Amino acid sequence: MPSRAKQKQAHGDTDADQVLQAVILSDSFNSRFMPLTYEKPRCLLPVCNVPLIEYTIEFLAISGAQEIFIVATMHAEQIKAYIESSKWSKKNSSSLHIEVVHASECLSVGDALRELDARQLITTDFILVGGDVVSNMKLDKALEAHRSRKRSDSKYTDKNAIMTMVLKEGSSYHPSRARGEESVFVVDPSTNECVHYEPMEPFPRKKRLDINAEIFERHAEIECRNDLIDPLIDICSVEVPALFSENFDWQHLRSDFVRGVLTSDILGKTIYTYISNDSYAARIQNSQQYDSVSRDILKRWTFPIVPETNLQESDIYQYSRGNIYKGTRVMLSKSCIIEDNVQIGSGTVVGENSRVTNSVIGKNCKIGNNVNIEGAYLWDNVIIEDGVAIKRSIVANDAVILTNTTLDNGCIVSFGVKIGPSVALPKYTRVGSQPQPKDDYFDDEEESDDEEGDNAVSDIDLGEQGTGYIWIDKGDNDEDNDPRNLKVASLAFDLKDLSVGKEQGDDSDSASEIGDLSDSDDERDSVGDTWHPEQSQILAARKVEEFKRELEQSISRAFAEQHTVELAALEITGLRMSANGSYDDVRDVIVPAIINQVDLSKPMPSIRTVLKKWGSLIGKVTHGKDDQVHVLHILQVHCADKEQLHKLFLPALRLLYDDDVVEEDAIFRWYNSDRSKQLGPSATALRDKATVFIKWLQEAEEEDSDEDDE
Amino acid sequence: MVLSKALEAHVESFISRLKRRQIVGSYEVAKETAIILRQVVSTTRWSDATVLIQIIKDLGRRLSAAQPKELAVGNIVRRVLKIIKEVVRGELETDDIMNSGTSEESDDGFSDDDEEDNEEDSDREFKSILAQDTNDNADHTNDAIPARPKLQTESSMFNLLVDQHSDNVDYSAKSYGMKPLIIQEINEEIIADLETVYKGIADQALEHIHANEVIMTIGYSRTVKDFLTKAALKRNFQVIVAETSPTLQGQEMAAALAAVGIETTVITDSAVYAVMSRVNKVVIGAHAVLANGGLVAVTGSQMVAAAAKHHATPVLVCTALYKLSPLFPYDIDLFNVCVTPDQVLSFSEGTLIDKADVQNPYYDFVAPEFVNLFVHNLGSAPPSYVYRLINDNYDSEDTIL
Amino acid sequence: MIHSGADSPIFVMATEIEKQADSAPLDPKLFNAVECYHRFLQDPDMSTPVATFKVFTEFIRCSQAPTMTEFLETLRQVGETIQDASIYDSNEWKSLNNSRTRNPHKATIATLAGIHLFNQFVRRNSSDFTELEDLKATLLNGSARILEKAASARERVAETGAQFVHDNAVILVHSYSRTVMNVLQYAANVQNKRFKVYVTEGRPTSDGLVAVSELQASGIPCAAVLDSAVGFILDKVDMIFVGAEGVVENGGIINQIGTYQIALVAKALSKPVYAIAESYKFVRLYPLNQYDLPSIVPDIVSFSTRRKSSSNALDLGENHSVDLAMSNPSVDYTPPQYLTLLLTDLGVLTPSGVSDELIKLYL
Amino acid sequence: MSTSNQSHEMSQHGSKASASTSEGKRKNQKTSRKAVYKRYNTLGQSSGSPALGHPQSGARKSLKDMTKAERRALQEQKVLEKQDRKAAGLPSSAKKASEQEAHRKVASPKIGSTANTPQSPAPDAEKQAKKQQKRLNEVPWLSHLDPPKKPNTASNTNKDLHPAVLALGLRFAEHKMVGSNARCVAMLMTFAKIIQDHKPPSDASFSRHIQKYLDPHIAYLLSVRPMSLSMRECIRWLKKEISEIVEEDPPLTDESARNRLVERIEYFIKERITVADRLIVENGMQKIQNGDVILTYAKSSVVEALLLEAKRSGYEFRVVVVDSRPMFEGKHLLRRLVSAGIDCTYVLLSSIYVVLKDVTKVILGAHALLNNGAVYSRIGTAMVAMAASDKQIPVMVCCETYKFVNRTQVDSLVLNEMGNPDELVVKKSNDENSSNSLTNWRDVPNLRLLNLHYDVTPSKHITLVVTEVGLIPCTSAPVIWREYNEEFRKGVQAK
Repeated sequence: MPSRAKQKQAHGDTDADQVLQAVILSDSFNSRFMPLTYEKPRCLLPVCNVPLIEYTIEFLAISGAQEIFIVATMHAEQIKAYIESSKWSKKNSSSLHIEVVHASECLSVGDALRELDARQLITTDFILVGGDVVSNMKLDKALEAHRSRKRSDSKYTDKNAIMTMVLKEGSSYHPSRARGEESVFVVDPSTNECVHYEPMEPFPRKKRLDINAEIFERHAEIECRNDLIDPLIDICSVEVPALFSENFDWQHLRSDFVRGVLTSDILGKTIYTYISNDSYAARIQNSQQYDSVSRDILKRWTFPIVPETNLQESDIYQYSRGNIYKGTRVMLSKSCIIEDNVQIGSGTVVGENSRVTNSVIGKNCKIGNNVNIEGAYLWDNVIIEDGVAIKRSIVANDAVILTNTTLDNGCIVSFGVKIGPSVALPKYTRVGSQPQPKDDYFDDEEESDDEEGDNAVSDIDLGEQGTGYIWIDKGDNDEDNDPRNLKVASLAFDLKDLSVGKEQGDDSDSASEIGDLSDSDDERDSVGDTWHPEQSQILAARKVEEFKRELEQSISRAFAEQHTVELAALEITGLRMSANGSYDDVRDVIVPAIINQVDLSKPMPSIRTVLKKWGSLIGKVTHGKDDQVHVLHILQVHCADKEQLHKLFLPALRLLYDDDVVEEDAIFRWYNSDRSKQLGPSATALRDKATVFIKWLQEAEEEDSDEDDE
Repeated sequence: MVLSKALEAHVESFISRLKRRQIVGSYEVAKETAIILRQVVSTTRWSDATVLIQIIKDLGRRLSAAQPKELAVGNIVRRVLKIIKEVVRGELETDDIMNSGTSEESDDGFSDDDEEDNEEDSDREFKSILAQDTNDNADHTNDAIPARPKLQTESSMFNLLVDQHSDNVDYSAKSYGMKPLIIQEINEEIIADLETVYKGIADQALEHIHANEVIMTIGYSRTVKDFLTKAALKRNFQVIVAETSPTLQGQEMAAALAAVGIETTVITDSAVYAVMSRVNKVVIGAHAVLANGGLVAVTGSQMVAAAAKHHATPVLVCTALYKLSPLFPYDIDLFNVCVTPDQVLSFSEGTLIDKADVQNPYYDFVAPEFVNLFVHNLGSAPPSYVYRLINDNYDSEDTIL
Repeated sequence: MIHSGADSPIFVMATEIEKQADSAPLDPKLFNAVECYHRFLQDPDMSTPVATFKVFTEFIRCSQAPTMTEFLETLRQVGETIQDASIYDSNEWKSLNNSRTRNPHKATIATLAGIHLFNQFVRRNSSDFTELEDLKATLLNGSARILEKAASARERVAETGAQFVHDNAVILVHSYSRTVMNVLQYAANVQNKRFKVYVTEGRPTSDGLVAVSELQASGIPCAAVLDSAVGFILDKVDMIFVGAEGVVENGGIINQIGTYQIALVAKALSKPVYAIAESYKFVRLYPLNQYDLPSIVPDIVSFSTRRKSSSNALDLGENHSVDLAMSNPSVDYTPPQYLTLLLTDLGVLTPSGVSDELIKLYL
Repeated sequence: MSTSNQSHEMSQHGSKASASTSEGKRKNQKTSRKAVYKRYNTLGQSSGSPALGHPQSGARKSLKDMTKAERRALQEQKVLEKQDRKAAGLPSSAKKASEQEAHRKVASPKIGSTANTPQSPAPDAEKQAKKQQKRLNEVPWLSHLDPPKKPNTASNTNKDLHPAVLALGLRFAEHKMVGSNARCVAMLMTFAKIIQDHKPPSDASFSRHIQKYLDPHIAYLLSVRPMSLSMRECIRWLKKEISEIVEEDPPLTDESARNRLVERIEYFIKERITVADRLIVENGMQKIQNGDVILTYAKSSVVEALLLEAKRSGYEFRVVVVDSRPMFEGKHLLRRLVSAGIDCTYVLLSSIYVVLKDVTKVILGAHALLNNGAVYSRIGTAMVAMAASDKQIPVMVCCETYKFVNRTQVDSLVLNEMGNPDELVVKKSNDENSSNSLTNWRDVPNLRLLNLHYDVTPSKHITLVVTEVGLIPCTSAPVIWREYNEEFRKGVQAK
């Protein structure tokens, strides 16, 4: 099979026996493009007047994909409708079969993949991409590399390889990198195996990269690369979705899945990279990338995927000097100036003395006289009246900008919004056509309370004829809780504006960070050298802390979602491994946590039920007497410090004993241990309470010891 | 769509490959176009020539729209149109219709699988055709030009005076014998021509290269390679190849030439002027030749040609007839295509490429005054005569598809 | 304007026919070719060869010639008279001062072209007819068809020519030429391309100024330059459009005085020169040099040392410029090597292509 | 036997040893002398500089400090040596010694490695190797040019050279230091240093000895990389200066002579290069206007300065940087211009005609201006100039007057410099575009790679030359060369 697959990839043509499958995750699972994505899924937002997903599909088609599943969550119906109307489904001839998978309840990539697994759609190795990839890459080499690992004959056979991440060589501060989501890949150059993955938000600036020491044992040399553009193109083996279902808490492809796989030694899977340096690949995750990728397309880096290739059969663009692309029936006034890197959709009219540079203008737009458009993206049917100035902003379909209005850097104006006349929108204003939903359906619990800093702008005047509502950008549902990371990622962001409403501490260091943010590409080494033994003490301490925190979260989640003990245990082990924390730490966390589950209104029954279920969990993390003693100490302390828990102590002790979580002599040792006596009055009180139980135990013991004697 | 499903599929794949530039090089393109068109003739149902012509024109428009810079597509389409018209005017002797006809029937049978089979099975019948006229192939092609009557369609001027409406012969006349005849013509006139192109040009090599010459060339052109190789059989001479950055096709070329035992020297593009003083002929290939005798060729050709002109060194252009296009260089940029600048300045130069504007045009336009001679597969001609060749090959009505 | 140019001939034809219907059939001797010729030329959009053609048709219609030979003979006479007329005009218009509206009838060559064409037309057909009437008949409807084609010619030229006008082009136009105007207006209004135009003044008639006003009227940014400023301006120019009175055998053109030197400068600065002409302006001439033109050679080539000219050399008044114009040629000849391409209604031709057409036409 | 009795008379006056002498090293001195001879012959051919009679200097310096016994030993040695050199190559001991040399003398590890490469065991063997190579894949019609040089650090000629020169030589050889200005300045500075450090032997006065002393250094520089014409001009000037010192009457004291020389050199650098560049920039500025589109090729320090200055003084213009393989010098220029906020376009030479369309001016640098008005400059310059002049675009060449040389050349092949042909081969293995077609070209019998460094642009392609003395037509180069050089010398003396 693999050999045939090989030929097949070589010729890029299609034989029936093994179809190449691809999965497009149409949804971004974040709110970067709000309010635009509130009405239109990101993958349908036009990039250079072509819906984003067209690029992705084209890319997959070039790479010879035959079966594409689009996992749609938000606006699934829109996506479905689009695909059905698009050339891909029309083409009776096309060897490409596209199916839209409607998965409305997914909240993350993880969910989507679990969904996929549930439906059992994936039958072979498949390409996993976001719905926002722009690339002219031909994946056959990467695919071949991936498959050859499965093959026994090839040089680098590795049966455990489950994924190949396709990465593009760039440089640390390359415009096409996702600002605020850069990440460092630690790669073994000889095999391209990825041995470590580290996300690198610029804020708070990571000064250090912790690499598990044993990696150095396993690999002769490793490279830490902070110069890679990660277009999130992954070649995955069949088992990947399954893995997601096993680890139900994995949300993100990189920060959870990749990290999880790389750090867990129980999974024993490996992940590889394929680093391309000739072809183009980038994805549009945020407005800043929207800008840079659009520019790359206009500047022809994505060739042959450029406007005059007319991905959509409907439009016909003419390329001319200075990267100017004109659609049909474009009416340019005699006096207007069209400068470099401009695309103008068909039927658009540009008035006298207007100036357009580095911009994309959609179909059937009306642009009045003396308008200045610079680095802006106007979508279809936009009306710009006379004397308007727009700088590096996005204006969505059917929006109307009335006379003498100015949009400063980074504004986003949503569908059908009307602005002006004669107002000036400040930087990074976002105007939606609907009011911003009070609790954004993206927000989960730990979302964006620290955002108040930038809500200052919320009373912006849209002009007396203005319609639409100011949106203030909420953070993401992912845990980068430093909003500056979002700001960095926004269109036309310049670092000077960074110190918006943040507490001084951050400002001071952000200043320094700006310094080295703007300096050029010698980041790699500073990330590269990682081993600071002298610091490792503090380091360890801090790590334990956060490990415990994570543990609490996961436990509480387990309680909330009624996981089985096994799952919870697995999860805990996972965490423990990743943070290589000790069991003691684990117990420190879970014992109290479990006790807290008891509702104190009717303590007796509830504690019974709770411990019935979760006692065993404690069991799983206690091996040997000492641990048991330790458990008891924890229990004692915990029950001691809240007096309504006092009465829980004995039952708990009892139940634990019944469940054989703790054995007699552990209890004895606890009882006799002087530690148990010195834990403060209330604790000792509890100990005394236990005396009865101890007595009983001892008697019981003697009895059966007697029996033994006989 | 009038096309049969299978054919439609074939067309679609061809178009998308054109768009993705997975198929480049005018030869491949021309050949596939010809094959597709032949299939159109054979598989689609058309009652009379007008219909057929319309179908072909529409298809031609689609194909050339897919990759407007590949002029070969349009050229082949025009050739086919011309052939059809000629056939209709009954200006072609109708011999061995039967066998080719039958061979076509079989072709119809196959035509619904993808182009590999098609190519080879068409190949098969070229073989048969070549078999049946191997000996007269050369002169058949040679007298092909005079054989073809011209005066009929060229100029509306002429029609002013002659009383018969020669330009609107009613093609709508029901004509049944036509199909096999047309197909046969396409096979002989176009596809067979394509087969013999390189040979036809290479055969003239000795007429243009004398002993101990120093010849400069640029880029990789199979035509030129064969031309020089053929000459190398009889005469020994040196070749200097400009490496043709950024694609470095020149280096490929050099390797190929050296492999067949020609003394080859690779120079940087920048050294062309410096070395030109040693060169006594420049031989280059072309991507397309325009009606005014100018040509679209690999980037750097203009530079070489100009340097040659300054050293009064003759410039030969080896080009097959199917590269002749009736279009004119309305705008120099029109036929150029800018490919990804990656080869010029690596994408990883992030901060740099963001600010500077990097260009990487793939072709170059060489004005006719820089060319001394075109060597094509049926002979050779000065640039001023190119328009004539074009009139011979295409019907002036079809210039705009 | 294009449209009026397009259908006017047919329209005129119609009127003519009516006129003939009521007026009594004329004797060929009485038929005033010259008068008729001028009448047709009243229409500003009428191009000279077409006019000539019309005259002929006119004549045929009312010819009383009994025999074939006589008929042909009279035809020839008519031809000559017209030619004389045109030559006479071309001398005489110069003597009229410039304040008067431009006189489009300087076109000796064009007339010549028309006459040639018609004679050729007759020759082709005359052979295969014995009956005079049949011949007349064929000639009439034949020429009707020719006139139609001729009418549409200018439009097709416009289309061909407009292809060469690309966005942001800067074009130099020499003086006034209807065909060139059509091309520019077509490019600007139909294809809405954006370009700028320089127009040479075109001494002595200053037709260029007319051209400027017409272009500005149709919203094309343009400016007039002195004929003597061509060298100065040409660096900024992308391409040069010139009309043609006649296109000669070798692909060279005969056009308003000044074309030649513009072409020379353009060659020196390697700028393309496009000659725009309808195919019926092709004429079987082969001038060797400037002094080999059928139009009479003005006395400028012979140096006069008349005291008079030197005496009142100071008062350069009206009449001075007039007799300056008088003593100067109205057209010059531009050899083919200075022309990049010819844009005609037959499509785009290289100069060498022209002779092809002519050969096909006249052999 | 001239050398031997020479060694006699010179050794009468034993002056302080420069370096510790050992048996091995004394052997080396012979070979060194031989080497120097060779060098001089080649030098003699390539540039007409009169260089005979100097080789002894190598010996002289090295033989200064010898006792009679040693001298006797030495003579026997010599006899032996002559024989076995006739027989074959060099005594291995010499070689070993030479390697020690290499390691001890030169810090950089890279050099160590080159020293160990079989290529350069000793001049003779090296020459053999070269011959071999030539026959295989040198371009026959360029056989008159000496093939790309390898820094021959191992050959023991170096031992008595000033370390500064060695360091400089290496920088030249590895193209660490390029651009004629940079090289000239560097060279002069080094010489200045040498002159400062030089202590003449007690018998000779400084001014008489210094020239002899300098020659082997010059020879060495020549041996690592052919000198640019401008450098030769400088050297010619320097020699003239030195000879003047000698003629000085009453004779100068060593100290004053030394100082005077050093001053002169500094003055030369200042007047002819640094100040000159500033003037050139000023003059060039006259010709830059708003809205210009200026095309430049490769990288010239003066042009760069000019453009940056123009930007600084607020002109609005675009720059088209044309570049070429294998050096990609233009990339550096581009980087600087872009970071200065100049709007730039970057293309390769092959597509120059495409960008030329909207260019208004072409500004180029030069390595030398020949007396026939031709410009000797980075390869490709001729092409650019030609293309521009074809399109009637003015071509300006920025060139300091010290680069005006008394030499004429009508084609680019008579005098030129061959670069390392392997630079043409693309190293990147992981991209598939034909790059590998040449990787092992040396194995292909008929295949040759040619990597020239310079070409000659005929004066017809050049509109004007911008010099510190103003804007001149390049045809008046000889005038400048004659007049200005004179005047400058006067200026110096006046000072």
